[in-house]
Amino acid sequence: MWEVVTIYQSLPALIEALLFVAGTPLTITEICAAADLAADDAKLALRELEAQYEREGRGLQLRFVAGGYQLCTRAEYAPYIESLLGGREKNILSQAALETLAIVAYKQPVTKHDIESIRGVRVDSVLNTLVEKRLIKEVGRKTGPGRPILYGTTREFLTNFGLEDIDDLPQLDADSSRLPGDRKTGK
Amino acid sequence: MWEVVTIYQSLPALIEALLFVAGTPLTITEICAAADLAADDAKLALRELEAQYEREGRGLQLRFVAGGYQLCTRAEYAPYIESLLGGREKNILSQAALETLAIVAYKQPVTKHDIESIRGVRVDSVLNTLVEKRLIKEVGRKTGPGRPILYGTTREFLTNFGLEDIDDLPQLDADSSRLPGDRKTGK
Amino acid sequence: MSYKVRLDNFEGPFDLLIYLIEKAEIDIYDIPIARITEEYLEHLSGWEYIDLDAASEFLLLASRLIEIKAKILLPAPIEDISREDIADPREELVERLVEYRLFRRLAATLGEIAQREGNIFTKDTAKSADWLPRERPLRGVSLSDLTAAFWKVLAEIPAPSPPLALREKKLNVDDKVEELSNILAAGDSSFLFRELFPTVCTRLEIIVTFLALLELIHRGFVTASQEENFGDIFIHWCGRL
Repeated sequence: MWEVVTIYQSLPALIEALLFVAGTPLTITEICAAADLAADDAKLALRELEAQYEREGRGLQLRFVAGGYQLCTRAEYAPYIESLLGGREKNILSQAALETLAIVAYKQPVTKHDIESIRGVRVDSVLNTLVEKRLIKEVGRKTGPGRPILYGTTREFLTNFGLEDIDDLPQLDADSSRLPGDRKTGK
Repeated sequence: MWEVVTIYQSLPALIEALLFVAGTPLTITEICAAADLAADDAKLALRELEAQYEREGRGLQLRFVAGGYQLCTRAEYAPYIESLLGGREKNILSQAALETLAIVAYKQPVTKHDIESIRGVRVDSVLNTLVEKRLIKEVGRKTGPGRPILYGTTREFLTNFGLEDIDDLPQLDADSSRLPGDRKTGK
Repeated sequence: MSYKVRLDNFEGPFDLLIYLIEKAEIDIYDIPIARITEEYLEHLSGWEYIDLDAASEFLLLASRLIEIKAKILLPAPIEDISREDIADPREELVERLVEYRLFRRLAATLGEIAQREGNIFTKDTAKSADWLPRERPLRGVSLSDLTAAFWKVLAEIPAPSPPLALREKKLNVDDKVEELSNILAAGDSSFLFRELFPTVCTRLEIIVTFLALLELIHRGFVTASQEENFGDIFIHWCGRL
């Protein structure tokens, strides 16, 4: 049996250990439960950990994504990490996949039919690819004939795109549908 | 295309990033290849990284296991990590599995028949479990009739026990010579 | 044709149409439908190979463009002229194009984010499963536990017992002939064939017994009879021994 004795050196170090083990983002609630901390203390320690990483010029950084905290590497080391991972193929999304993902992300929940009428093409295989990559998932069924599947983005989507929340998606400006060159004034 | 410009802040930080992404132990050769370093520089940087972890009281530590370097958490955070992983099911090896693992560890390479003649029971399912859990693996075939599979321990086995090499297993004294062909006794 | 853009470079008919509109620097809300239709059809004719699935989508828009062009060219019915709310035949198409163009821009934004994020790596949790992994088969097992387990195995190995000399039981047909004769002669009536075979016996015993029986029949000591196909075979002792 473990005897829980608080002999650890500091809260930031404890939280670093937890985030390291988890790999995926941990919510404040998960951190507090594991470390037996109050939310305020945990947040303070997280800020201190972030500051330490900055101050000491570490290879790691702390990010707040998908509603949780996650350890990851600093962007400047990317070339070396890619060299380490060598042949592993990069996950590059095609234009078709990005367009479909954008529609799901900004208009969720959407059906396959909604996406097809916007893109003007069939999207079955692209949808499958995005589901396989766990960027989108079935979030329910639309009421009505055929009860078509409704798609939405996943937590992995937020993590992969470094977003805190779906509302964190780049906003469109007020009249973003208008591009320079479009002369029509709003009616 | 990447243009490799050395704008990173320090070698220890670069190596930290590499070890973090790898997860498994990295050999000096792997580190040098990825970071484009000479072995001496890499070793110096690893020592510096280790010293930094000590000095700054981090939650992580650098370990040399299974012939490579690996990042892991400090032992004092174990209770909190257990608590974090808590909900997950326990995976304690059965006594039968542990005994079989011990035989493979001390007498490798061994065949299923060798193990069965020592333990006096069939070990098929136990062997499968150990292979699945990546504690042992097929390391070759014995010459002779049927060319039976020879089993040995894996790198994961060493990592789990923090051993650099299989020769680091605690030595047994002379009495183990009762097992014919035991390599530890050197015959 | 001065230029030829492969159609498979386009994600769909709207993508191609937007490309043509942007290239011509045309106001999307006031598309010169005749000119755009012509350019669009020109692209279709330059298609290098036909993928029927994709082609149908491009052709659908082509027919829609031609339909719109026709509506614009044809004079509106007299009774409609006075009405102010005559819809521009292009309106629905323009709405869809604008919406598509919006998502194409958003896709580009996501692509930029994806590229930026591609430089930030997280711990590969799938690969690091050997150190404090989700599954820890050796949780709570120390090196001394391992050694102790090995000692236990060593202790439990039974001391080798002295070799047990097993003598192979020799079977031959002559012995069996004599054995069968004794059994059959001692009985006072006929035997069932199957009774001659012990319940637990080796394949060799069965063969030898059968051969011995054949030998006895051959010598005329024994007769065999069967009342029906696959019925019991009766063995009768005729004496003479």
